[in-house]
Formats: sequence, structure tokens, C-alpha cells
Amino acid sequence: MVNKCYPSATAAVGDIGDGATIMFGGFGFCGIPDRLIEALARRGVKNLTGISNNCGLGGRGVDILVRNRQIRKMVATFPAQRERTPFEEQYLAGQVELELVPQGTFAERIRAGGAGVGGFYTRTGVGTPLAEGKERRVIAGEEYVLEFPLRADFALIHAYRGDPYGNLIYRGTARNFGPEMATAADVTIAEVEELVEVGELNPEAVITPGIYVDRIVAVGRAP
Amino acid sequence: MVNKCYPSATAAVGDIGDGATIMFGGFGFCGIPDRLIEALARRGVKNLTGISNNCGLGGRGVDILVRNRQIRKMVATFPAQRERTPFEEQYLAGQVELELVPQGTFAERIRAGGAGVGGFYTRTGVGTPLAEGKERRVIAGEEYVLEFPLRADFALIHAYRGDPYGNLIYRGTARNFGPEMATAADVTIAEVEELVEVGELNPEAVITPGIYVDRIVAVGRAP
Amino acid sequence: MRGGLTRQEIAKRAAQELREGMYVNLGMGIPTLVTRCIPTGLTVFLQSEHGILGLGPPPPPGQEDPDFADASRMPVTVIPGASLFSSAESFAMIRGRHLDMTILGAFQVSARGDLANWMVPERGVGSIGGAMDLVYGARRVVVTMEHVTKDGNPRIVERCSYPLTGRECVDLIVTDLAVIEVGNDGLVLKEVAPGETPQEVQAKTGAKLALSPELREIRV
Amino acid sequence: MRGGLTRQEIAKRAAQELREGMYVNLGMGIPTLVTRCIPTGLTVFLQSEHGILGLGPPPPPGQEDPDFADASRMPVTVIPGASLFSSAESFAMIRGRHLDMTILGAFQVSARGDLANWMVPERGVGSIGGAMDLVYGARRVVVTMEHVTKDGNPRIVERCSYPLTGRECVDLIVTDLAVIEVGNDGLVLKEVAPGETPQEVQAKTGAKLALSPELREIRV
Repeated sequence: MVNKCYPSATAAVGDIGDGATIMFGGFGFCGIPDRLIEALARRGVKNLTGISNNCGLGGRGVDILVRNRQIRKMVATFPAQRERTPFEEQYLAGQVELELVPQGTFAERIRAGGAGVGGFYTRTGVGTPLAEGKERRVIAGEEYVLEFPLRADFALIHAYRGDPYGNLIYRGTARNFGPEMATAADVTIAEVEELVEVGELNPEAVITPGIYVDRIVAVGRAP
Repeated sequence: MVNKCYPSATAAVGDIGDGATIMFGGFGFCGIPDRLIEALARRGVKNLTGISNNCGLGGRGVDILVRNRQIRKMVATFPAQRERTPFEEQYLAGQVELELVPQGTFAERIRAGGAGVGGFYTRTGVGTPLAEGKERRVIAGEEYVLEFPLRADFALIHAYRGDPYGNLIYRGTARNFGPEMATAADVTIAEVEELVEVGELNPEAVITPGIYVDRIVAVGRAP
Repeated sequence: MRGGLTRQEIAKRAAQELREGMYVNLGMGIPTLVTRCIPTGLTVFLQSEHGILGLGPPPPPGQEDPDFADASRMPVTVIPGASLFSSAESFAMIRGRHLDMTILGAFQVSARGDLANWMVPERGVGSIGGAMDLVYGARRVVVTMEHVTKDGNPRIVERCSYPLTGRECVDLIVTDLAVIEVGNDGLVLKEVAPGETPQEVQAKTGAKLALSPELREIRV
Repeated sequence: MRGGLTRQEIAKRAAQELREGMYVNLGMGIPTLVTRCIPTGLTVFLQSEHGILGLGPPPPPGQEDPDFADASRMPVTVIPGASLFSSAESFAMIRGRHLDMTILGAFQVSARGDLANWMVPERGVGSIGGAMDLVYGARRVVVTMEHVTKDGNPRIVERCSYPLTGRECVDLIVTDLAVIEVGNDGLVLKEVAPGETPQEVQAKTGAKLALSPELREIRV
């Protein structure tokens, strides 16, 4: 009987070590794997490279790890918020590194990492500082830049419902980067609000097939 | 009020002209846009370039157009069936052209065509006759070939249910190439077994968002 | 007191660019105000880059759902006929040129339509989000912004001094003072705000404006 | 009468490569027979490249559903816990190296593990399907085939004369006569069919076979 369930968030992140590269799902406050991140904060591992749309804010998400000084580098699309964040302060003080990526390129690079695509050409970024140093190519009269895949040692994502095979569905805009991040890490860990029996999820509506998920932990619905 | 519904398959394909490039959904006998293809056969347009997993068999799908001598060229992954088909005969007689593509590359090229990807590197085909003449590149120690997107003037697809906004869901393995083909044509025409009211499809389970669908025609369930 | 359109009025004027059945992405800032300016009876599908096609109005107080938020983290609803998808699918939609229009905020726009809207160099760190994808992905790029900076410097300039979001990508600029089209031969002044003259607008603009033969007052 | 394993027995031997929880794609021909050979109690997820993860057994007669068919156009079911997706998503799964194993048919396999399974040159047209993706995508490639052609020529050869599906991609070959591993230094004979000797197998093989220290009889 295949069962990918872990008893707790702490157990699920129990082998993440110093220096790991980790994808974190979430956009704004939607779809953040809060319980897994809290467990990672308790674990206290250091020198992490985070791959996440933003760099945390308001004491949630990656912000916890940033404040804890566990982050060495972020790959992100939206690091600066209206309000100044701990990440911004550490970045301006030269204490953390940042690789800034346009959001579509960020999502597509993660997909490429999970889909065996070695690299792809995109128009996004052409003519901007973010294309500097990147290989260019004119295809059918339009200018493109070459982008390479993103992969991680671990992906931490949040889903709505999941089953012991690792099948997942999401809710609303909490889906965001979860489905593609799940495909692009050596080990994908999903926290779910509700664990259901195998066979309860409609096969036509499963968003993340279980093949992509290594560990699943039920965390309940946030209050 | 946005309403993409057409009264008949004949009306829906009414502006497809000679020489058009057309994507046809379907894998084996699953998900073939039968009614749209029949309407296209009645229209009698010629010199079509078809993009389809196979080249038709058993008097269904592209087979109808091949027998009708409407096809000039096919881009396909599975043109030869166990039994000899009209396409194979025309091909061996030099009457139709064939661009043979590995199935994953075929699907990914269609996705690229719909997603603004100018080209991508894949391992598939490396070291085989299908990589001949293609640009190669070593990325992270592995050999890749460069593939370019596929697009079409029209995509003809079959879905299970659709609404007047063009949102679609599929059923079982009839989904196959439909979702990506819908994104990669100038005009996407979907036949659906059942037309439902706007709002009846679960937004979380919509597979093809309406933005990709230009015309929708209810054809009922095949007997 | 400063003249020209209010932010709400800029949004209202931008909303006049919408047409029946359009698929549109609205950026942060003034563009989010466009949501409330869509003419009654017009069906427009709003896309949100983190996975919604068919963004609806904000929920009634007390009915906010933390799983449904827009790119500015404000609670939203979805309309009947909406669809939800992942960010990668959303950007495939954007980058594949399926959106009819995007309405974005800006720091600067150049005479040839270059856009700078993601980083104030003095701050030392900027957020791109989806803007770089939208400017090449949407078929039409409309920019809404104040015509000049708080210090009174033009935001419409010969050449952007801020880091670019995209090159030659802007089609139309709507400000508190004017509506300006980015044509093949440069900027064309199409409309001026009530009480403003073309001369006054030109004086507050860092690039040469040609006058449209149909030059008129902005009506909102 | 010809000796060696039946097609069903080849499938049964190939099925011994399956492990608990594996994700596996089965090609056409002998590999489809593997479906019926999965040891009781073992959970294996079968992937079908046109969009199923969790392929189930054929439906009872009369309960066929035309929307549920396998790659050979035969009616199928899905197991509880299955998922359905598009071909592009399916091949992203395959090409992204998420499958533990693929079991494929073949015309020829070379000493270094090259595979030819898509085109008989004399026919003038071949069908690739998903094989070229599977050979580079699956973590382990197992080939099942008859050891020799109908004319008695070896299918395991020094160099394939048929067009390749993939280069250096095969890990294990299961035939009616033998189980052969493709090692770094060439082919290693691991098992021989009941009644066969290593010498007889070598005589029917077009490439040099090293003998495994654990050489044994195939048990099915």
C-alpha cells in the first residue's frame, strides 16, 4: 500500500539540511506552506537558497526564514514590497543575494525544470537590464533571450486536498506556483488542509498527479 | 453578452479555405472532432496541412480528408498503423508530405506555439535520424536538440462540455492534444457533447479557459 | 490646487479603451481602479496573473476568502464562467499573446514607447512581477500614470532614465493631463484634460508631442 | 517446435522488474501483457502517454467507454487514485524523468544499448509515438522482444541497422531466450530460458555476451 503521508510538518522536513535549495509555493498570502516553513524555521538550517515569487512579508512565508537569517540567496520576482521588509534590509546590507526574474520567466523556468526542457527562448526581458549577459536569438524576426530551467532539492507547497498517493487539488489563487514547483524538485513536500481517501478526488480534476509528490502532511485549515 | 456558440459544425468551419494549416485533436479514436472534420470534408477545401497525432484510420478523423484528397501535408507522430491506411498509400506514392515528430516533441511544440516560447531544447530524438539537421547544444553535460513551435490557422478539437464563453472540460483520454492545440491556433473551434450555461462549469476544474476558444458548437454525444 | 484628472478619472478614461469580450490584465495602482469603471453591460474578462480569468468584484465585507486575492493581496471574487489555473499556465496565456490588453502603471514612458515601471534606482531593489511578460504578451499596452513626478519632472521622456520593463511596447498613455498615443513616428497628443491646453501639456512632457488632427478634450 | 518463453512469459519476467510504488509506462506489443502480470499486492502506477496515471484493467464486456482507451485503442479503466491530463502534461512528466521505468518492444538493440523500435526501413514509413521521449525520459528502460527475427536473425546486434529510437538508452533486455543487462562494458547475460544454454543464446545473439557471475535460469 503506497502511503506518502507524514505524521507532522516537522517530520516531513526532517532531512532538509544546510545549504539546500528550496522552492516555496505562494503568491502574496495565498498558498503559502506556512506549517512547513515554520517547521523549517524550528529546524534552524542555514545557508538556504530560496526560490519563491516574493521574499516574504508580514511575518509569513519566507519572511520567517529571512528574519531567522536562514536564507543565503533568493530567486524571486517580487522581492520589494511597498513596506520595507527584512529581506530588503538584508539585501541592501549585502547579507543576502538576489536573483531577480520576471514572473512568467520564473514560472516557465520552473516548468522547464520539471519537464526536461534544457532551455527555452522567450521575448520577456528583451531590451531590459535583466537580459544583460543572456544569449539572444532572433526567431521569425523577433528577438528572444535564452533562459535555463530552475530546479531545487526540495519543493514546499500548500494544497487544499490531497490523498495518500500524493494527488493534489488547490483552491482559488492559492494554486499559483504549487503545481509546477511540485514537478521541479528532487523531493516535493505538500501540506494539505484536508487529507482524503484514495479515490475521493475526481481524476479529471486532479491538478497535481501523485507522481510529483513525495511527502504529504495534513495541517488543517488556517484559522 | 459574449456568446461564442455557432449553430452548426458547417457554420463553424465556414471560413476555412484552401491551403489552411489545421490542428486536429484526437489520439486513436479518442477525442476526434468528428463533426467538424465531416463539415470540412463537405466543404471540400484542398491543400490542407494537418497537424495531428495520427493521420486517420478506419474512416474516422483525418482519414476522411485523406481519402478526399484534401490533405497536402501532415505533421504527425503516428502515421503508420498496423493496417495500411490511405495516408500511407498516398505517402508512399509521393502524393502527400509528412513531417514526422516524436510525440512529446509534438505536444511540446504545440504548447510552445501557444505560450510564446520561441524555441526549446529537448533530449528527445538525440542520436536518431529525427535529429538530423537540427541544432544541437550540450547543456549541463547532456545533449539536446533545438525545436521550434508549431502553430496553425485553425484548431479543431473535441471536448465533453463547454459554455458560451468557450470554457471547456474533457473526458478521459479524449483530452489528449485538445488543451494545447486550443492555445496554438489563430482560430480555435471546439465541438462539445454538451453545451452548458455560463457558470455551470466548476472554475477549479475548467481545463481550457474560454480565452483560447473562438467558436463552440454543440454536437451531442456520439451514438 | 493641482488640475487635471483624479486617479479615479484616469482609470475611467482608461476603461474607455475596453471593448466587448476583451481579455484584459490590470496592473497595480491606478489600473486596479479600472475594475470599478467598466461600463454597465460590457462583458470584459479580467485576468489576474496568479491564476484567474474572470476576476469579479470585491466580496461583501465579512465574506472575504483568504484563498481568493488579487495581485495586490486584496480579497476578490470570480464571475460565473471564470476559470482558475496555475501561474505557469497564466503566463503561458500572457506570453502567448492571448490577452487583448493590459493596463499598467508606470514611472516613465519614452517617446518610442519604452516602459519603466519596476524599479526606482535610488531604492536599490525592485519588483518586476509580471510586468515584463505583460508588455510583450498583451496585444495592446495602455499605461496610466500621473503626468509628472511629485517634484514636477516629466514622466514622459525622450529616453527612460529608470531601468526598462520593455522596449517599444507602450501603445497608449493616459495621464491626469492627457491621452497620448505612441505612434510609429513618436508621440501623438490625442486628448487633453479639461482646462489644459496642448501647450501646457507639452511643457510638462519631456518628449515632442505631435497634435492629433482629432485632438479633443478628455471626457470621463 | 520453438523453445524459450512465450510472449506471456516474457511479460511475466519483465514484470519481476516492478517494485512497490513505481510509476511505469508500458509500450505496445508484449509490454501491454505486463499489465496482467503484476504480482498481487504490489501497487504499481501505470502511465499512459495520452493522459492517464493509474491505468486499470480492461472493463467488463459491455461496459467499455469510448473516452477511455489505451495507446493501442483498447478499452481501459482507471484505478481509484488515478489522474487524467493532457498529452503535453503527460510528456512533461515523461521527459522530466519522473517515470521509474518504461517497458518497450523493439526491433533491435545494440551492444551499447541503442534501441531501434519505430521503423522497418522496407515499409518506408514508421510511427514514433512516444518511444523517443520514453527512452530518454524514463529512469530505467526495459526492452521485451523475441530474441531473433522470423528469419532467425539476431535482434541483439553490434550496431542497429534500423533507424534508432534512442542512443545508449536500454538498461535491460528480456527475450524468449534470455535476460541481458546492458552494462558499461557491454552486454551481460544474466539469465537463460529453461532448456537453453549460454552458448546457444550467444549463437543467436549478434553481439558479444559476458556471463554474469550470478547467471541463472529464468524463473517465471
